[in-house]
Amino acid sequence: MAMATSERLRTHLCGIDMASPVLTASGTFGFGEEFADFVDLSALGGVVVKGTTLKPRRGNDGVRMTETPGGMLNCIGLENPGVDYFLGDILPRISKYGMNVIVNISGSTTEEYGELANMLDVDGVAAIELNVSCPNVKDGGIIFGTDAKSAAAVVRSAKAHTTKPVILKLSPNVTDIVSIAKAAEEAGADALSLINTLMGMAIDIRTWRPVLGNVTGGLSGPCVKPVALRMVWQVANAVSIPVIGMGGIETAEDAVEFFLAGASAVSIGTANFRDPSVTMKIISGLDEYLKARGLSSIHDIIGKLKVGE
Amino acid sequence: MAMATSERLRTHLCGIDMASPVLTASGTFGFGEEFADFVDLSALGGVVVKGTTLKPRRGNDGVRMTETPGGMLNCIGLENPGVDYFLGDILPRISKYGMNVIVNISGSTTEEYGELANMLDVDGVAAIELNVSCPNVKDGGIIFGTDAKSAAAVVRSAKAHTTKPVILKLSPNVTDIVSIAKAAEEAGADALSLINTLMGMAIDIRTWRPVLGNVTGGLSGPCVKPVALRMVWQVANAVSIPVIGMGGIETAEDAVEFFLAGASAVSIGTANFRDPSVTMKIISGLDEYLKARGLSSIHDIIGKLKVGE
Amino acid sequence: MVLPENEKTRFAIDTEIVDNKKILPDVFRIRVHAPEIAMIARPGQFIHVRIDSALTILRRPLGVADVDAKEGTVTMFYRLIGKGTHALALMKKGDTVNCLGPLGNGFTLGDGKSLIIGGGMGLAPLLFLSKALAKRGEKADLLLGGRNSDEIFWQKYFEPFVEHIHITTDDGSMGQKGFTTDALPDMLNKTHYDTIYVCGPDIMMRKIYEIAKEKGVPCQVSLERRMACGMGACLSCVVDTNDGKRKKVCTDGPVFWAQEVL
Amino acid sequence: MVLPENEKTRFAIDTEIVDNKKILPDVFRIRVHAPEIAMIARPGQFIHVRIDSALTILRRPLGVADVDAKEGTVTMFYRLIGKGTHALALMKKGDTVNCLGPLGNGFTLGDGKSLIIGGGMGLAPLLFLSKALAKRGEKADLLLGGRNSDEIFWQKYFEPFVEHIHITTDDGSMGQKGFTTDALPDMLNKTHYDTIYVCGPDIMMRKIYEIAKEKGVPCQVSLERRMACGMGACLSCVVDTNDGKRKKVCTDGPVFWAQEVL
Ligand SMILES: Cc1cc2nc3c(=O)[nH]c(=O)nc-3n(C[C@H](O)[C@H](O)[C@H](O)COP(=O)(O)OP(=O)(O)OC[C@H]3O[C@@H](n4cnc5c(N)ncnc54)[C@H](O)[C@@H]3O)c2cc1C
Ligand SMILES: Cc1cc2nc3c(=O)[nH]c(=O)nc-3n(C[C@H](O)[C@H](O)[C@H](O)COP(=O)(O)OP(=O)(O)OC[C@H]3O[C@@H](n4cnc5c(N)ncnc54)[C@H](O)[C@@H]3O)c2cc1C
Ligand SMILES: Cc1cc2nc3c(=O)[nH]c(=O)nc-3n(C[C@H](O)[C@H](O)[C@H](O)COP(=O)(O)O)c2cc1C
Ligand SMILES: Cc1cc2nc3c(=O)[nH]c(=O)nc-3n(C[C@H](O)[C@H](O)[C@H](O)COP(=O)(O)O)c2cc1C
Ligand code: FES
Ligand code: FES
Repeated sequence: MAMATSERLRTHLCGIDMASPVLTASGTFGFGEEFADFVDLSALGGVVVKGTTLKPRRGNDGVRMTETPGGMLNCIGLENPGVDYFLGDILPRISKYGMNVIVNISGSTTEEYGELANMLDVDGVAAIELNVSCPNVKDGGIIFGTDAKSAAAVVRSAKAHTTKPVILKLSPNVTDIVSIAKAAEEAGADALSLINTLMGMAIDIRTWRPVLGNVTGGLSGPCVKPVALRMVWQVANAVSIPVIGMGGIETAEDAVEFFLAGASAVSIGTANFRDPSVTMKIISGLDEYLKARGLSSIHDIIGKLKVGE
Repeated sequence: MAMATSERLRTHLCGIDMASPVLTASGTFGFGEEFADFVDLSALGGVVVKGTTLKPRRGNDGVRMTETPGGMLNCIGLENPGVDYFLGDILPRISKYGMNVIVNISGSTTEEYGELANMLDVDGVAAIELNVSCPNVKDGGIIFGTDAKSAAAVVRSAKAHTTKPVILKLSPNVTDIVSIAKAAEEAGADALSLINTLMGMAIDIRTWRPVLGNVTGGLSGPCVKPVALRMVWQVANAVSIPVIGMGGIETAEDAVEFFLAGASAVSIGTANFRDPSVTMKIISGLDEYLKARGLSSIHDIIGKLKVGE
Repeated sequence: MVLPENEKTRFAIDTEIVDNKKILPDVFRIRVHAPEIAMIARPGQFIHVRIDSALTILRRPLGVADVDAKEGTVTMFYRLIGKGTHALALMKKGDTVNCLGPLGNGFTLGDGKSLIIGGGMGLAPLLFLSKALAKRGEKADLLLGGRNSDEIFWQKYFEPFVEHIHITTDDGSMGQKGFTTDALPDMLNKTHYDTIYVCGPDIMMRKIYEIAKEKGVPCQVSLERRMACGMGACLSCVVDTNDGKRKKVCTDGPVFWAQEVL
Repeated sequence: MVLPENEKTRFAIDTEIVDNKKILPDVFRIRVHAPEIAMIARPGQFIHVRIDSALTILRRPLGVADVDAKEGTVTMFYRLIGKGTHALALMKKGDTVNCLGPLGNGFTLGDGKSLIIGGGMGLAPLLFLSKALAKRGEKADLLLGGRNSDEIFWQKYFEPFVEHIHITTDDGSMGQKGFTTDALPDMLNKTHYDTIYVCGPDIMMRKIYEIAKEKGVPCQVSLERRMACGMGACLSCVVDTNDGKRKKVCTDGPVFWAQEVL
């Protein structure tokens, strides 16, 4: 399905030329190729690929996913083939789709983020997203994501080792997301993305055991949208680098809320499972929203929320 | 509607004799009397009345409530007639229902919590719940709820001025709920209740304005259940005082999850709006759950979640 | 203390839909079998409807437009707005909706000659009111307004219960061109009314009240606010009163004397 | 790069329900009009069904039990489990469900004599398999197990496509008393099978495989895992392989050679 690209939606995000401000969220869209039957991948702003680590990872054992009211919990736990395999096999294979490939990375130490950023400083990678907020693995960075100083250190480490734009992905499981966002900006992050999943849990009342193999998991989907939107608004008001908003976006209308709150782009996660071509519908819906209001660019709505009076 | 009380469900919580371990959550059940057509109030473990302050409060202006996927946002903002009116008019009026009245209080200073706790140290009040987590008013305590030291100070202040059991209500909008819970226990809290609402937001894409008069509001309802359950489990594992679990409970099955996670009682909030007699259904459902498994007491399932092996 | 069944003033019951008819492209009339509610509902009260087929958490308030105590039915009218009302429109005869009600205080029925003024879906509760006033002995007059003739379908429902019907449309496609507020001064000059009852958009109610106040005619208004509980427990629905306080629209209202809240 | 329509191997389409019949108190058979899928689906593949009337976020995977390429229909059987399947059971002829598929790899159809073994809803994908094997020229034998005779309704569907049907029930109320695994050794002694195809509870598949391995009969199994995307993107559905790796049940499976995953 070839999408007509619209000038209204074309945008730049930390130097990356994007056909639209609609990306797909890490871990929900594979490497993009899985959705080629349903999506014109080049019409997306970018595909953020599954969390990648230095060594291959097996992820968590047991049940990895369960549905909840208005959402789902997952505890995949960063299963991935490792950065070498990504660079050697996957990246060459997916380059034909003409999409911006943004690589989501996780390290167990500050240095590992630098090492990964360095290895990914290659043609075909548009940007690097630092996952410091995976709630599903003990060494997957959640410690970095809940503390402003560690988050800044991870950003500096990545920035020092790559020429690519560096995006920090923020955890919502914090008291003060703004202080972490500001620390990341000061440390040189080119953009921020939020939110990662909220940490949650489900219990099987027949077996008296946790439903998920990892006991807890990350909550995503429409149910988290109000929390995500609030955080995007808080962060976008506090920093001057661009913000990629995500969390429960299912429709163009949802996306408009995030743009008004200050997001420069949005990312779509769980909604892809319900409707594999949902991103295409969001893109055309956004274009119609702008057209109907006589607006010539998505920038005309970014951060335009009116508060007060 | 007179409920047959069941010995299986009778319990004690920090000295309060409860016909069942099912309470109603502050702000969602008025003063109990509003539901007398639908609920046998004496069959409840207790009614936690609306957040009460020293002086009457008008609450927030503008729209105070909006529905979200699987939940709702509210920004009532602690509208209440003040503690004097509560003691002089409301408490005498509702005493005929034979229910445990737990008063949820909010102060703008540590001292105010003490003052309120002192004033409420009267017959007819079963316990005092400290709301240090209202996200909807600037001086309503959220500062106390997101910091372990301040939370402990509020608990100490209340404990010093009342002989009633003191329950601290925890905010979910924090990085580390366990540290706050532990600080409260150490400061002498008799029980903990959680969660209060998650801070969220909604935007009207026609007017480009926040839907809520207060811009942000508190998210409640089934959508928050996974987060609430995870926090109850974390806290119940870390403290030895009883935990009152709440957040999105709609059915007896939901409640069982909270008991297995370690809650000694549960509180029902938003679900009362959908079905005013939902608490009665939860009570009989719990009794059936226990009966079907040959269990003689709710205590047989509290904290019995099996993790590992 | 447990309330005996016969002291209950409100019920939450699964009701069967008797019919659910499209009246206009975006307006439906629904009748449900709810004998407990039909027996006691008063004009100005409302029903909090739970539409389980919509992915909704909260009920939706709809005014009681009529009751048939013998048949045990309650009639409501609704306009398609969002997901709740759209889902309700898909429901069919025989399907079940849970109705919580009757809620709210209702109109205070005065003696003498009444004028009923309504705009849009505000006419729904006024229909039940007109019937009650007629039963008391003196039929009211009705002033009803809409954007154009397409929107005006209420006459046939009101006709049996009111004396004169005066219609205004914004575009003049039916009745007098203009707003109800344009027609009102003349009507008040011609006829002496003891009470005015209004339900419609806030701005209309405000203007009606100003005119009525000038002429010294007491005025009751029925307000709309977003409601979660509908029973006075959650404080979602408050309105500022002129003495600087706040009241709950769901239990202190939805009907107020205009001077209290406008 | 954009995939041309004719290179697509999967579709997400709104399909009309042709019929949706109760077979047992808790088992339904549904047929949907999905020509694009019916044209290309292979035995062992599945459909990811979106049931919008349920308050669900995720689709529900159901095996393809039959297709009619001419009519453009796809048949599935489902057991009532939770809210998704219960909501599906309420849907009627003419209603719409969105079907994503065909997904998964499907069975590898071997030559020679086949034995098909199924338990519970595992029989659904095996039905389509039996038809395909029959079309290739050699009808398979079928060994089917259930708790009691009430659960066994599959014979009439399989009869046209298989040679022998052997039934076991846990309580002996129909066929041989015991499990399929009790009947299997004898069947393998009596007949030479080139391939065994199994779908059913994990524990049953594991035991079948052990017996088959001993006799040296290659064995394909169809696995079930919770699935979010169904398309290999989310890694919800992985299975441990015997070389210490993990594979995705939705795209690398759901059918595997038993030695790879058991
Ligand atoms: C006392 C009272 C009586 C009413 N009587 C009628 C009637 O007889 N006929 C009729 O057509 N409408 C009536 N309304 C308005 C009706 O309740 C709303 O149109 C309806 O709730 C919209 O629901 P929705 O799901 O279609 O819209 P959505 O936009 O999906 O609703 C989302 C949320 O907003 C709330 N909401 C949206 N619009 C309104 C509104 N105008 N008033 C209150 N809440 C709103 C809903 O309750 C819900 O919580 C009445 C409202 C009140 C308060
Ligand atoms: C490849 C594949 C093919 C299947 N084919 C069939 C079939 O032909 N007939 C049939 O009756 N069933 C089949 N199942 C099982 C079927 O998908 C589940 O019974 C169904 O998803 C339950 O949904 P629910 O909403 O009724 O239950 P719920 O309990 O509400 O489901 C909650 C969640 O658990 C998941 N879930 C629950 N049970 C299962 C299960 N056994 N397998 C996978 N996910 C589950 C659901 O997808 C959902 O995410 C198949 C499963 C898979 C993976
Ligand atoms: C199955 C699944 C796997 C995920 N894996 C990752 C991951 O590897 N790295 C990451 O940063 N976020 C991951 N996420 C989080 C999403 O990228 C996104 O931040 C979150 O789901 C909120 O968006 P949504 O509500 O639109 O799904 C994952 C989410 C899901 C549902
Ligand atoms: C309308 C509304 C008003 C509330 N007011 C208060 C309050 O005054 N004090 C308080 O501690 N919590 C208040 N809460 C929070 C609830 O007591 C409860 O903690 C929360 O809603 C989660 O439970 P639930 O999902 O069952 O509603 C309020 C919640 C709602 C929905
Ligand atoms: S709707 Fe809850 S108090 Fe009025
Ligand atoms: S279900 Fe998503 S990878 Fe298999």
